[in-house]
Amino acid sequence: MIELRNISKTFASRPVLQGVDLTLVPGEVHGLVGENGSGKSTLIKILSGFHAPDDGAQILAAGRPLELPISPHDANAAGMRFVHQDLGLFEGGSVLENMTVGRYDLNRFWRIDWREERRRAARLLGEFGVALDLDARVGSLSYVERTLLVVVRALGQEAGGGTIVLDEPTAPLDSESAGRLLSTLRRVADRGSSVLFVSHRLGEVLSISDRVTVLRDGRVVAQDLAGSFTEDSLIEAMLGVPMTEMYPEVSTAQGTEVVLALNGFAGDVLRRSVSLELRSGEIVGVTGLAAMGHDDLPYLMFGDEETRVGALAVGDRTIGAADLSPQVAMRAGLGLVPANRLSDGGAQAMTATENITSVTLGKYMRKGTLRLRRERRAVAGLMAQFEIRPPVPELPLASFSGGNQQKAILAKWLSRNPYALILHEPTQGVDVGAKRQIFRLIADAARAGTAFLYVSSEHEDIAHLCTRAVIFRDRAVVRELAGPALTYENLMSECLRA
Amino acid sequence: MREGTKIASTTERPPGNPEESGRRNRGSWQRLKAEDIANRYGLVGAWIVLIAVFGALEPDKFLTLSNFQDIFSSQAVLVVLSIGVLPALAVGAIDLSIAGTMGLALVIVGWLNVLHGWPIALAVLVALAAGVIVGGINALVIVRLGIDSIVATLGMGTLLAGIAIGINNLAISGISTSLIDAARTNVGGLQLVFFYALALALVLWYVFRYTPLGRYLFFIGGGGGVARLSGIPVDRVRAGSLVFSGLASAFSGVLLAGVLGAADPTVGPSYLLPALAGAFLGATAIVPGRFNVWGTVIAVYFLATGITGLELLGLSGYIEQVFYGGSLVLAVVLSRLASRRTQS
Amino acid sequence: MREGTKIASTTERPPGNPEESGRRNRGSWQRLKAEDIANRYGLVGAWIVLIAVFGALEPDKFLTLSNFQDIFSSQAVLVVLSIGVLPALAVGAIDLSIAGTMGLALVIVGWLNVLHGWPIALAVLVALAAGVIVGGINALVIVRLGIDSIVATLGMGTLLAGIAIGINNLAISGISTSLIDAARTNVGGLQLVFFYALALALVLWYVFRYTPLGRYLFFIGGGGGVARLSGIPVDRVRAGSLVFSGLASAFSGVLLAGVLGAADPTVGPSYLLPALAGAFLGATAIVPGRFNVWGTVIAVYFLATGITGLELLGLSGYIEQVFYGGSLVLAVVLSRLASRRTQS
Amino acid sequence: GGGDSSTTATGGAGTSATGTQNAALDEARTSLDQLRAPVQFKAPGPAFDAGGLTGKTVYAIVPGLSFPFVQSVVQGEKEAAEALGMNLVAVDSRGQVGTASGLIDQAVSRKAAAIILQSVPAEALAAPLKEAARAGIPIIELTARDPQAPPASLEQLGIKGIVSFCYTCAARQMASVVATDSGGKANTVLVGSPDLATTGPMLKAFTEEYTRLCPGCKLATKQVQLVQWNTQLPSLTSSVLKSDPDVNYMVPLYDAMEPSMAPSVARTGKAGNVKFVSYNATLPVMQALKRKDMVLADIGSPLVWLGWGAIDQTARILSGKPPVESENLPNRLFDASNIDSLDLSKPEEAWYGPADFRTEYKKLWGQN
Ligand SMILES: Nc1ncnc2c1ncn2[C@@H]1O[C@H](COP(=O)(O)OP(=O)(O)OP(=O)(O)O)[C@@H](O)[C@H]1O
Ligand SMILES: Nc1ncnc2c1ncn2[C@@H]1O[C@H](COP(=O)(O)OP(=O)(O)OP(=O)(O)O)[C@@H](O)[C@H]1O
Ligand SMILES: [Mg+2]
Ligand SMILES: [Mg+2]
Repeated sequence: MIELRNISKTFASRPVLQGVDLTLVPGEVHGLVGENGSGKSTLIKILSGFHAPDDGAQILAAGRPLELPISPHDANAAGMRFVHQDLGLFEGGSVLENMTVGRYDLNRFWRIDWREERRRAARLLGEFGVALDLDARVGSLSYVERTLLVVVRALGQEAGGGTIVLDEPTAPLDSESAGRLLSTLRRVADRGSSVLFVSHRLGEVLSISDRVTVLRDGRVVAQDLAGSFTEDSLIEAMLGVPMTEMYPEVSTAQGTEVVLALNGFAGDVLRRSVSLELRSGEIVGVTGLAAMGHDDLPYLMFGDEETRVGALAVGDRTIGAADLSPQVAMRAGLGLVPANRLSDGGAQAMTATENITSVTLGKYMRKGTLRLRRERRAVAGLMAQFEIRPPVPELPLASFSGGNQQKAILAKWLSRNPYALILHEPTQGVDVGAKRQIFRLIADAARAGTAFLYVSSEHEDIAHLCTRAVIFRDRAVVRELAGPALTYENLMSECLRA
Repeated sequence: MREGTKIASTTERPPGNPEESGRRNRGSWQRLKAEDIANRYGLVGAWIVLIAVFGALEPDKFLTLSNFQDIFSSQAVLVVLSIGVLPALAVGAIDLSIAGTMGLALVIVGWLNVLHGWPIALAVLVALAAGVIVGGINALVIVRLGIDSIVATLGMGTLLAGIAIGINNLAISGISTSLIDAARTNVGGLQLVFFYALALALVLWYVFRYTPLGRYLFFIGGGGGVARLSGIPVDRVRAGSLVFSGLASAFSGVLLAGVLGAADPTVGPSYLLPALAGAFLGATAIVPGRFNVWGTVIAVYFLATGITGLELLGLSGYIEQVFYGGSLVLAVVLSRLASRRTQS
Repeated sequence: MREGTKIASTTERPPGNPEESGRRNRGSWQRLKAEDIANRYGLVGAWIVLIAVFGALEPDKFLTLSNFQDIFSSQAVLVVLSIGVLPALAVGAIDLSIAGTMGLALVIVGWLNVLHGWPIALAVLVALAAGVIVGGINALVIVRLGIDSIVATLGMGTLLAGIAIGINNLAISGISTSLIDAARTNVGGLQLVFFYALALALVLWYVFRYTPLGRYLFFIGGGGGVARLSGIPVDRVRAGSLVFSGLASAFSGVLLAGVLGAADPTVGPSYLLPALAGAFLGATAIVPGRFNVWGTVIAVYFLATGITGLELLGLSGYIEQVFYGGSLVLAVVLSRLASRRTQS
Repeated sequence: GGGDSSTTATGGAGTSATGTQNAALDEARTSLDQLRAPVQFKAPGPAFDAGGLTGKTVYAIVPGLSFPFVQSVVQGEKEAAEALGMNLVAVDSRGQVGTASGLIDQAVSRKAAAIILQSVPAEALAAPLKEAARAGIPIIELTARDPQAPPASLEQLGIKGIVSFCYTCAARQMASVVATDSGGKANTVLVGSPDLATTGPMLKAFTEEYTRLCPGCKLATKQVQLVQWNTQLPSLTSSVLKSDPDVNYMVPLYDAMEPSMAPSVARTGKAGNVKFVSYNATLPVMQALKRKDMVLADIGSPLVWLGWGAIDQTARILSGKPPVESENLPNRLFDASNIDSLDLSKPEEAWYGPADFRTEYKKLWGQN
């Protein structure tokens, strides 16, 4: 049993956690929810020893207080395993090396028994139904595959009776994989471990958790059995106010002008070519199960993955697939919000301002010179409009919470007014309030004429937000749903159909 | 708004570490400012302290206009070399061939102008072209082939040092007086070469701070796919910064030819470590955490001031090396400690 | 290392990533195997070619056992220095103070043993302790204070070079014969020092490959918070690797004292670039993309073989430098091209 | 310590030059006159039969084959070795002790007949040299100290003979140049390199002679390491001139320092007040002398001749004859009085005059 008592954390002089109490009981799945920036990841990083809590905090393992900050060794000894929001994988290493880090069977001479490690890793992956080559370089895996790898690693290292802490493990997963992960977690808890689980998908939190803790502005505002919450009451606890309609009214009155067209688009990763047309103001969903090809499409279209055949038309310009590059695509009026926020979406060490204006620098130029004051003012405006907190343009991106980073990246692209914007998992790790706001921003931009290609495995969102959706299976488009046929259930069944 | 990339501290200290990233926020603007000042101007402060100490010890000789004029003039070539490599460092390419390129340019000028009687302008052009070619080869190897910059430019630097000696193994004197005048003419007590360094510094500062290119450099240096996916022509900018580094190094070699009025093929390599020391120490000041122009300029002059002070005290020899190395370490340590103090 | 979190802001990125700036390329690992052989053994192949060429040109002198025995013995100290810095490089700390530490240890041995009449064992211990202290200071500055390793160790190296000369500015001979014998005694045509280098290489190889510590080094070098989030005691391992680097450098200085039977304070600095060249070139072979022991050993001997061959052909002087630099660049370029060929 | 630097106002301040003082100066002037004249060959020792050396291999370990002064020495060694039917292998230590050590080991395993070690002081290579000595290979040390019979400390390292220019002589000669030229009003900065073995004795010799000839003159001594000549000498020079604006002589012990110092003198606006006196007679400084560009005098020694001397000593030792203490290698003073008669585009051996050392050495070896 792990008990957290009076955990506070102040970054510089800003309180991020204030007197949080939380007890993790064996056999129980504990859901932790809260708005973006409410302190969930920080709490978890304190538990793993990455951050030191402020004075006065206490963390007990099996009744004994641990020395703070917790050393990796103590965390390990207390049976705690972590799946962090930023995963923590060594990209230059192989799957096997990453699987085994932190816990080795040593024979004499302090030597790792690699044969045994390999056997065990293969067994684990098999056990959890995750197909990964043990010698593949982690850098070559998709984000989903990486997430699975980390989850399996943590589960495999948990011997039973310990504690598993997962920070948004399901965020990149499609609902099928997420469901399987959840049922695995349930089983892990049932055999006597405790599970702390963070997610912004409130439905899944309620369905799997025994108890739920809600954080708001670093304080525990609600803590109770899962059964005593409904999604709406959770949301109200998180936001402090009741939530109105989640999804905006999507205008069905699209323009007639085709602003984005794919013609016979294909590449190594697609089994069959894709053709698709988007009219101005349209929001078209693209979905599929993990690694079915839909998650490559954004990068193919943006010229970031090799494409062999086909053409892409944006606005009035047609570009041969072979000529595509991010520059060419952008010049034609296309934008891309990539799924990997940490490394592809923004530069963590650079300021919010620098990130947000990185694709619109032309706007702030006069006579070949950047007007820095004008730029700062514009960014301050955008940060207010997108409710990016804290609204300090000079902060490096790294010091914003995940959800706020995501909003900043959306601001970066939407402020460019593209003909068409590809969004890849744009609400990944975004809290309900922010999500609703992002949907609203998307809908507004659509009304103003921007076309969206909404690539995501969140079927619920696609069903509500999009006017049409194409479904990928086995690396090819298998189906298009539109109008009344575009429902969550249809999307799911199309994705799952063999 | 800041110029610059996060330099190596990324690996040194993981992102998301309290001290590194999340220092500032709404509630602590005062703190931000105090910390910022300690952080940004720590090196300037150290410089002032150094001047004060030597000034107290040797007021008549040290605290004179001409002493500072002399320091400014004599380090100008090193300043050019140090700031010339900043764009390459910013995109994450550590160019160790700068000193070799400088030596090569120096020898080319002497060899063509004196031994082959070429007009000085032509000799200078060829030397600069050689710098561009070296930078181009570096770019090819590092950007196109994706080879680690340290090993590639370490090899290139050695190769160039060999070639410089191969071209002419003897110091050549008698370089055209027009080049000498262009470098050494005295303007307000300072040699022209100082103004070239200043001009280059201004241009680079402008580029870093006020142009998209400056931003791009640091986006690229940050790593990951951001730069590429933001439509920044990553390869071209990286290649360009390496070519620029070659050109600037060759330019410093040409200036050195003018300053010395002679071309010695063994001169180059001794400039490598001082130039890097300037660039890396500079990255702890003015825009801490990023390679930046004024930090570099100050770092070079800070180190030179110390050496000059010691010399005026009659201390030369190994003590200079001890001071040089020691003050390099101390300067970075103190500026880090200062910024910590204000933080807590 | 294409996408991914900011693994090593390019500055500290381990060399030799096949797809440095590249585009996404799913499933490239399948090609790993074909690519592997060209990639891993490219440098070995280049070495063999080099031997074949010189062997054809100078069969009588070059292709002799004693020639290779000479090469192996004479480069052993450099091998120790080169592989000693690998753990530090692996965790992303570029230690430029190794040559300074080596020189300091050398001078300490000579000074204490000869000029102060200390027993050689004690002198050696003090020298090794000095190495540990230097490494410890580096660790404090780099790990605890989070200062960029390049600037910190650049300063430290210069400081140490100055101190070495300050201790004693001229060569000291008369070092105890027991140290000389321990280094130079001939076993099967090879000096003992070669076997020490071999032993250190074996130990390091074992640690890199078969122990958790070896994994940790590369996880930490991978950058970001990865290692910390995986529960690796990052700071301790980084500090340890820097201390080890200091110790190994001091050890190489002690060995050099034995090999030379003398202590010359100016020896150190000339070893810096060759040692780094060995480590970085080595990282393109055997386990391409990672600093590794056998790659480094081969790299050092590859470069030495070329130099010896040129000398036997009567070509020395600047041509050696040209060869050294040129072959460094060529070796990495060719191994990269070879691995590309097999890839496409 | 290597950072030694000192400023001395040598004794006798205020008193007018005494008679003995004037006599000493006159004597110095006379010997400088001789030093300006073309050099003469003076047999280093008795003639001997050098007939049995054919086919032997001599290893010459040199500090940088790319450098012209090394090339000239090697050229002399090659010519002389060839005259004796020997084989000369020149290998490059690049001035690095570690490399030199490997090369000595290589010479031993290749069974060289003798090793000529140039410019690296033997003390720094004790172990490999002893091993060579144990293998019966004589070692001849070149240009690391004044000519002399190897002292006991070197003998025990297997050094059988020393061949060198007389560095302290050159230092004394430089001191007399300054003393006589200044008329008792010299204010001199002497610059050495702490890591070069010849610096210590030269500084001492210069100081002694300077003090003797010019008791009222000022002297300051500075040291800069070889590797830092390019980067440190410029600022050192200007600091020195700022510390003491009345400095009127600069004496870098090695004239390769001069090109890094002269620009700083000019920058400080002292070009008319400061004169350089130096040693080595390398081309750039000789050209500056000819241009009358701040250089007052440069003393030089013939390098090809040194190579022949090295082989003479080697041949004596290999033939079982006693080594000579000195090969009697000459110095010559170059200044305004004789520089104009030199053709600097000719090889440097021609600068020293018509002395035919080649024929003379061959005579000594019994080859007429
Ligand atoms: N993404 C995932 N993360 C974690 N565990 C997973 C994941 N996918 C599958 N698993 C686990 O792998 C095991 C085998 O998965 P399989 O695809 O066979 O599921 P299944 O046959 O439907 O069983 P279940 O009843 O658990 O859903 C199950 O224990 C499942 O929980
Ligand atoms: N290293 C840091 N330095 C300074 N501030 C930080 C740091 N890490 C996080 N913060 C701030 O602490 C607050 C809480 O962040 P945290 O990552 O815990 O949020 P979260 O609840 O996990 O949000 P999300 O749902 O978006 O992941 C945020 O406002 C964030 O900006
Ligand atoms: Mg979080
Ligand atoms: Mg999140």
